[in-house]
Amino acid sequence: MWRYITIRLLLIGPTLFGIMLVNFTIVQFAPGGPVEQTLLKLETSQYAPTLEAARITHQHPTSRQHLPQEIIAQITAQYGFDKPAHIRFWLMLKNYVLFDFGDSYYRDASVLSLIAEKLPTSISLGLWSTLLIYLISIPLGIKKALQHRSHFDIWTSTLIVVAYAIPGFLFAIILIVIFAGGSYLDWLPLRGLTSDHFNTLSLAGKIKDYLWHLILPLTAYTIGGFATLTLLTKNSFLDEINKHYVTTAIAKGLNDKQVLYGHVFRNSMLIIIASFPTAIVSIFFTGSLLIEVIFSLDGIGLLSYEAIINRDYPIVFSTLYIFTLISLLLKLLSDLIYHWVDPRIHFDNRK
Amino acid sequence: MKHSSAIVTQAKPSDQPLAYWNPSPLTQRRIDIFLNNKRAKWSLWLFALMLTLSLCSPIIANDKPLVIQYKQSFFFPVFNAYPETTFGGDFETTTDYTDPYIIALIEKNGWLIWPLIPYHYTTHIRNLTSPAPSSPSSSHWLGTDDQARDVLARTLYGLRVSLLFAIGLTFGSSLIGITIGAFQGYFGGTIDLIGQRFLELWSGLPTVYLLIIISSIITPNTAWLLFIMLLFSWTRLVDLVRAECLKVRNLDYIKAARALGVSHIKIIQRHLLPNAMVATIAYMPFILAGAISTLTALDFLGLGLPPGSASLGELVLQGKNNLHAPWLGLTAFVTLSSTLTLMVFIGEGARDAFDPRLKVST
Amino acid sequence: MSIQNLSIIFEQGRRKTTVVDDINIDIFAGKTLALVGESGSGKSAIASSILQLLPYPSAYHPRGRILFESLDLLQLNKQSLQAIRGNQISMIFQEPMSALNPLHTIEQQIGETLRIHQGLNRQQAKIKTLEWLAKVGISQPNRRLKSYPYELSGGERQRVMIAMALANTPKILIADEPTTALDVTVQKNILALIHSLKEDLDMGVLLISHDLPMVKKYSDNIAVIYQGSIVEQGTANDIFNTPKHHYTQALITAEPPAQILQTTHAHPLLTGKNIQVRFALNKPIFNKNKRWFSAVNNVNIQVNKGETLGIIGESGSGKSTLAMALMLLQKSEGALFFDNVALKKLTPRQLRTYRKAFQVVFQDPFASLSPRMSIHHLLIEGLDVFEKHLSQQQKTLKVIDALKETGLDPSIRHRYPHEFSGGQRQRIALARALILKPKLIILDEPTSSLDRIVQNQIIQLLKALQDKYNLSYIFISHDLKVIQALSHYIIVMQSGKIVEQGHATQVLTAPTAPYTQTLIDAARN
Amino acid sequence: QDKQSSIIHSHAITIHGEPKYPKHFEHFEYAHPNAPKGGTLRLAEVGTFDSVNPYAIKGRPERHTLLLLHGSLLESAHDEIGTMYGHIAQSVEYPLSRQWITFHLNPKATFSDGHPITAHDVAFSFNALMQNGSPRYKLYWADVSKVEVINDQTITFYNGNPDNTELFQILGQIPVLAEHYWQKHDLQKSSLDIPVVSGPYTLARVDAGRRAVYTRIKDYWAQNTPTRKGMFNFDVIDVTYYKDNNVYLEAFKAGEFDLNTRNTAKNWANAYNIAAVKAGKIIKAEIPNANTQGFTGLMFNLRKREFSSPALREAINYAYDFEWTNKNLFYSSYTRSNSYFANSELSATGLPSAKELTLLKPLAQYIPAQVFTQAYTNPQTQGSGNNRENLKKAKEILQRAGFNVVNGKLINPNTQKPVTLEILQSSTLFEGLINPWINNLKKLGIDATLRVVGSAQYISLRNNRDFDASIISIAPTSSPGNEQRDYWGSQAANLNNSLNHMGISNRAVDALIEHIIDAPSREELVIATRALDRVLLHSHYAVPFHYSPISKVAYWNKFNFIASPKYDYRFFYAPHFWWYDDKKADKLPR
Ligand SMILES: Nc1ncnc2c1ncn2[C@@H]1O[C@H](COP(=O)(O)OP(=O)(O)OP(=O)(O)O)[C@@H](O)[C@H]1O
Ligand SMILES: Nc1ncnc2c1ncn2[C@@H]1O[C@H](COP(=O)(O)OP(=O)(O)OP(=O)(O)O)[C@@H](O)[C@H]1O
Ligand SMILES: [Mg+2]
Ligand SMILES: [Mg+2]
Repeated sequence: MWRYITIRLLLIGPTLFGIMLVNFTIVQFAPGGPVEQTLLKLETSQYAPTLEAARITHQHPTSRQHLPQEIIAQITAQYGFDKPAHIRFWLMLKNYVLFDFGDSYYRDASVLSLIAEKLPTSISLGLWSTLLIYLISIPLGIKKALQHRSHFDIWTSTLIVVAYAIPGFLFAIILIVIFAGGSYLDWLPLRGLTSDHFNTLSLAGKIKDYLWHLILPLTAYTIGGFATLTLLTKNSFLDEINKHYVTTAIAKGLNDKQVLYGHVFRNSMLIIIASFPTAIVSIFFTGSLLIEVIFSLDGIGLLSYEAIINRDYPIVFSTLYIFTLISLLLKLLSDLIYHWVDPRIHFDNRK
Repeated sequence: MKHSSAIVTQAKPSDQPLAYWNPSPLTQRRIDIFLNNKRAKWSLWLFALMLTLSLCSPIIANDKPLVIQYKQSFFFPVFNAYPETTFGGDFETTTDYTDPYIIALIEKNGWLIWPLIPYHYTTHIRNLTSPAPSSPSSSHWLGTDDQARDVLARTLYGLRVSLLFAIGLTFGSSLIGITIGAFQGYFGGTIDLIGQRFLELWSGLPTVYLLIIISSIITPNTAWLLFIMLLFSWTRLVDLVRAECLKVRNLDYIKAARALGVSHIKIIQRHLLPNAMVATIAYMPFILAGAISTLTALDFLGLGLPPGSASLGELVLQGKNNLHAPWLGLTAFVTLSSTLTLMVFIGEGARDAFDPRLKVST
Repeated sequence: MSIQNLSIIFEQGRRKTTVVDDINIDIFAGKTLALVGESGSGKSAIASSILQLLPYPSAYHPRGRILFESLDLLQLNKQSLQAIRGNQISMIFQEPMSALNPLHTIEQQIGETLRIHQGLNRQQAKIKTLEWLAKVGISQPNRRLKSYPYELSGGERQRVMIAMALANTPKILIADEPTTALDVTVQKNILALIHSLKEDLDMGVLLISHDLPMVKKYSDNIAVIYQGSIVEQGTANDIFNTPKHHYTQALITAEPPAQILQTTHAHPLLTGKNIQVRFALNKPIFNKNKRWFSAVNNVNIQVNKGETLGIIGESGSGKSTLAMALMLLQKSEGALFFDNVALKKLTPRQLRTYRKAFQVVFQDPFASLSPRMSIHHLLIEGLDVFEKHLSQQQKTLKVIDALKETGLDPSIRHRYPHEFSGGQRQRIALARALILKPKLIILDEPTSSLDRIVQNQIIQLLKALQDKYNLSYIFISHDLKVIQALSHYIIVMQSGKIVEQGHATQVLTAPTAPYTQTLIDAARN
Repeated sequence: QDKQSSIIHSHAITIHGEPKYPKHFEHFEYAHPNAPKGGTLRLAEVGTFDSVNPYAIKGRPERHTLLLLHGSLLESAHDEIGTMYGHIAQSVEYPLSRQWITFHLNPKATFSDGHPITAHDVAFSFNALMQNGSPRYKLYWADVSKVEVINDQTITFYNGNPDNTELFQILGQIPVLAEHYWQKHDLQKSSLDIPVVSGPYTLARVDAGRRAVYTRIKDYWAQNTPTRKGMFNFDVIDVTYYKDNNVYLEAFKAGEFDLNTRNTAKNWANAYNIAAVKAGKIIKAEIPNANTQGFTGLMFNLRKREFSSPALREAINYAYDFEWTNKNLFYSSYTRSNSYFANSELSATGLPSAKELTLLKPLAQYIPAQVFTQAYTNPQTQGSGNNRENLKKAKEILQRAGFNVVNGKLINPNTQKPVTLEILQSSTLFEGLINPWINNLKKLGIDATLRVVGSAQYISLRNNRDFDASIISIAPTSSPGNEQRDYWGSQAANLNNSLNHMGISNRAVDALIEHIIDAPSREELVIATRALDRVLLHSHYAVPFHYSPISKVAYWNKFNFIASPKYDYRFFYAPHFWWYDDKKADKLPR
């Protein structure tokens, strides 16, 4: 096993390098880079201060002229795009290896601080939803397997599948309209994860406030998440539940819980473990862009979406780097867990 | 020896190769189990119906008449394009049969038969009583969308695109994913090590950028999108199948098969993969649904189907943009959820049919 | 306990099979009832129905009662059943190989019954477990505690199963072929153990076995079952002395042919030189210096064309491991020659073409049959590989023939493996090997679950094939009579080494090694 | 000559004519001089912000920073065009030749931290912004040749390009930065530090992306100056950010903020059927405005041979059924633009006036004949969706220009190829309008498609002039000037990143633009602009779209204001002149 772990750890480097290289190369071909983005920003002046002023002092000519070449060249240089691609790549890689991820193109904040800023939101959503999903789906799946094709099984299947089919963002908006808007019930907050006066609250008050804010986004975020895991659990339990060793366990006089959680669980868990690294990474990383947008949350989902759309390459590549690294390690971990759960599993060549 | 020859002759008939399809008793048993599951059976029929209806959408919902009789001759506008001048109109271009002027011209000298829903998914309804999106009414059963188009017609066509796309994607990606997962899990060692790294590399590809690049070169259509999404969606099943195979490959019956001299491919096919069915069948409907929402997400990024195309995802987006028109989102949701539910029930039926130890009294 | 008018019906899809029909038996405290009968006649099914362990609802009881201390077990609710299972009534399953949870250690599996029924804590349970492992004769019980079932030999697993069943000293013990994988000495000890428990604790025992001498010796009453019905019941003496039913008579008289085969000094077919198999002992991932356990230690072996090599030996002595090594299914050191071809030097592809020539029957037939394939598909698979030229129909006919040869009804071939009895599965595994007409078959306890009649039939078949096609066998068995009936040459193994080898006559009649002597002594009594 | 060098000393500058408000005016008409101070105004935005430094190119500044935090030398009035009044600079001095301008600062002016505002600060602001600010500033003030601080209260800017008649106005807009603060802080960096400011408010709290709270400076030096009297009345202005339009609207309806200016026709018609509106707690106000509307329309890429035919472009316009679209998709809330300067006196109406003719006549050979004979109107329909008549006209126009339908496809006589039209867009915003249009174009045999690409790609395609046509907006201006060269001038046509996306290259247009730039008076300016408008319209360079002549504003009924300024430029800015009404507020929940 040691040997295997060592090899795997050693392979992380080349894999990461490969991923970065491929990404970097592909991104070079993407139409419109940060320079174009900046020009666009200056041109549409959505945020350009002078135009904003001009909107008020509307009567005045805005002197809207195209940008001269020098300025464009200056902007190009500012982003380092005057250097050839391979040099940019090496510079980037050199810094990344030292975990120096630099600053965002469009904001004077280090990428790490940006990620740190967004992480709490993503973790809030990701952690609770993952917990919720796992804590509900697995027992539910097991129960469904036990009562395969019973009424309970049918209606829960229908329920979770219908819930899965609900488009999350539409659901989120409907939740807001019903529970937080001005048209129907105005019970719950419609933005953020904490109130504005959060800092003045007592600890209990803080927790309450946090949970209060979490209800709607979490509902919208998790609603569709139960189906896959529940059915996966159910199916893998169905596969195990009739095996001979289960009969033995029953013959020993174990009750259903002991049989299911003590014996079947470990045998059928493998497939669930297989999906675990992705789940964990998604806690931190994927987030849900649309839920974040709708509940006005600032999470990683939105950060990386905007980075991609705006071509904020430092963010794009550092998040890629960091989360690839994490998920590579997690994958190794989950392989080791395979072996731990089922000692017969090994990763050598077929004997 | 106890067993009489009578038993042998009894066994014979099913072994006779027959001209028509004669399922082996095992297959027969599986079909029986499937059909015995009423839910699965009905789901299958309903799904088939849905698929057929949506595949036939051009003759169910179209803004062209099915048949025109004009001045003693017959015309089939759904299948052929006729210039307006054929019917005495002004333009040499394809007739627009939604134009009352043309209809009046034709009806003066003949008659026409309309499809059940006389709107195409691109038809803009002219005579709305209220601004679009207008609510369901007798002429528009599911109302119109925010561009004054009939929602029912769009759903039908959208279902067609979504289903074809989703089915293509699901089967394609399952096939690739399962094969690759099975190979990695079964062979292990270097194949697994390299294969997994390749997989990591592959799933690290910047999908969005690739889509942006590709769509800057070509105008994406369904086939293209299907191909591109296929490139990226197959990775989903690999880990599950691999895990299952890593586990199963150490079991005695795999050894037994090897002792028999069965080739690796056959071992994977016959002994390993049936076990990976668990993961696959549980996931299939969701890969399918995922495919449909992928289409939506692409629309969202402006990388999806060309504007104006009907898809369920587009309907959802419209629902979001027109909260006062709940029939939009609702239609999409009901369509999507019923498709999915059907798929899940069919999947469960199939799973049961292949489960050797199914414990269900029928 | 009293089983009254019990019937059992199995359902597969549309078909219903009545497996047990209206049987009545009683088990008395302190007495052993032996249930004997044809393989596949429904013995295990009866045993399982006592604890309600059949695959309900695909199996059901159209009628019948099972009374235990005036409770009808068939009507009992779950909780009450759970309190009885494993505590007051416990069961030793027929196929110990696959009846253990593959992912729990031995300690967990035995400890669990102790914990839930006796309320012991982990430490107490461990001590008790060790005690029981020693009682059932497992060597180095301390080391075995942390072992997983797959690391144990067939006999060891069976003994774990027995320990598990006995741990709670139940009122009734159902022992379904408890000693099939055990060598004669161990077998004796185990039966003595059960006997003493029976006496001391007034335990009732339902013993299901094919081993009639053993039944004769250890049982008080006997019920003979034939085709799902009890055809005869009585005290052991009555049955053995005055069998009434013709099947009972046939069963009692059936004995393997006691001839001694002469070697012909034919050419060697398979030669193994210095074969050695080691297993890593310490499991923890993060422990660097591995310790090894030699399961097979420098074994030299040779099988001649047209001859049978019998392997006997202590349970856990490495017989199965050796067989796997010879089949190249287990990593081993040493050289292997088949027909003068160095097997280990072949590429996997070349090796595959050789596979037709040497086949194996696993000790655990259940585990060696793909659970999701029908028997038909399992049997035809080998033909698909090596007899490509045959039409589907020809292949089917071959399958039917092979099933008939091994005494199975060909019409059942579309069932899944788990829908058979233990003995039937054993024969299916055998049929699968035979169907390819290989040059060499390694048979690892191929007849342990068969009644004498079927066993004889199989032996005859093997012999006939050997004569006809000049086949060679490696025959592993604990049943010395069977060994004697088939082998030309015998090796005796103990602790991974060959302690004695020689011509069958010589080894069986004039053993030199002390272990062989005890073994043969034990078999004689 | 004499007149050129005579020096004007004034409290205001205008581009043309006299300022509306006299020298010692008390307050702007739209501000209530005795408006009570106090209360909170809660505003909201959709989007996000990550900076409160609006001067840097980096970062997304909070939208209100510049308006609330910065003071400029001069201040514009919202009810007249082109006039700025002294604010931090209480008066200006400049020669008629406009070679320089001197600002005399108000000695009372101070920063939020009490430091007096001096000419050094102004010079610093100018230099810092030119060097480190957004590149826009460089363009803005490119013509300034020299800055000279005369004394603490006086500063002179020299104009290196006296043709640039707008420069003084733009200089008046210089946001005055506190030198002592910015020397320690980097102007180039986006930041969330609360700065020292010269405006009426200061920041009390910043939560990036979520909320910014502004508080009124209690002893604001300009409290009673004419340019501030009765304005900026709220004690607190609390800006919350939402990320989704729907949620923003719900939040407004739930009373989370007070004023909603982001109303679409659809929302206006559908979203306010709630109790609060019926009870008069929310006021839905439709406020007309007199702002010039910018131009939005389908612009053709004239560089492509296919689209060089005015007949084709005109025919395409005939296929557009605005009336149906407006009625069925836009709730009839829009008015069609019949001008490039719609909703203002700059737009051409009827036939050209005599004065316009004097400009147009000499250019007649470069101008479509209809300019002299017809008033421009866009094609009209009944709104029934059947625009057969217009399509027939289009067909006629096309036939006259040699276009023919062959096999159902319109063949361009110039290229002998079927006419195809790909409308390039960066969003689906106009999809509803385009799709029926595409259907209509089919009847003419034109194969039109809509192509939507990401904004980055859109910009690069458009700037590389790799498009057939696209819907593009031109920012409005009430006082056109040299920017018109960049919009329509032939020099700009060849520049990749100019705003002359269509590639108009016409001598008459060029000449008229020069007339606009050189216009000595407002009247002349109007005439020249109208003439330009005619030429652009009749050349059918683009298909004009629509505009909304009213601002749709919904607010919780707890505010007062006397009038809306006439020129509101779509941007309804309550902080300027609204005030809080306690009595009304008491009637509302919370
Ligand atoms: N799940 C099942 N479905 C259908 N038939 C079954 C099933 N399990 C067992 N059978 C059949 O029931 C009969 C009795 O099986 P059982 O296991 O009780 O036999 P047995 O007497 O224990 O035989 P053996 O001595 O070979 O173990 C056999 O013919 C077998 O094929
Ligand atoms: N994977 C393994 N890891 C560790 N030890 C093993 C493993 N497999 C087998 N062993 C040990 O090797 C020894 C030989 O096992 P083997 O199965 O060959 O015995 P056997 O002679 O066939 O016994 P039986 O007659 O009981 O079947 C046993 O002590 C067993 O515990
Ligand atoms: Mg049995
Ligand atoms: Mg063995």
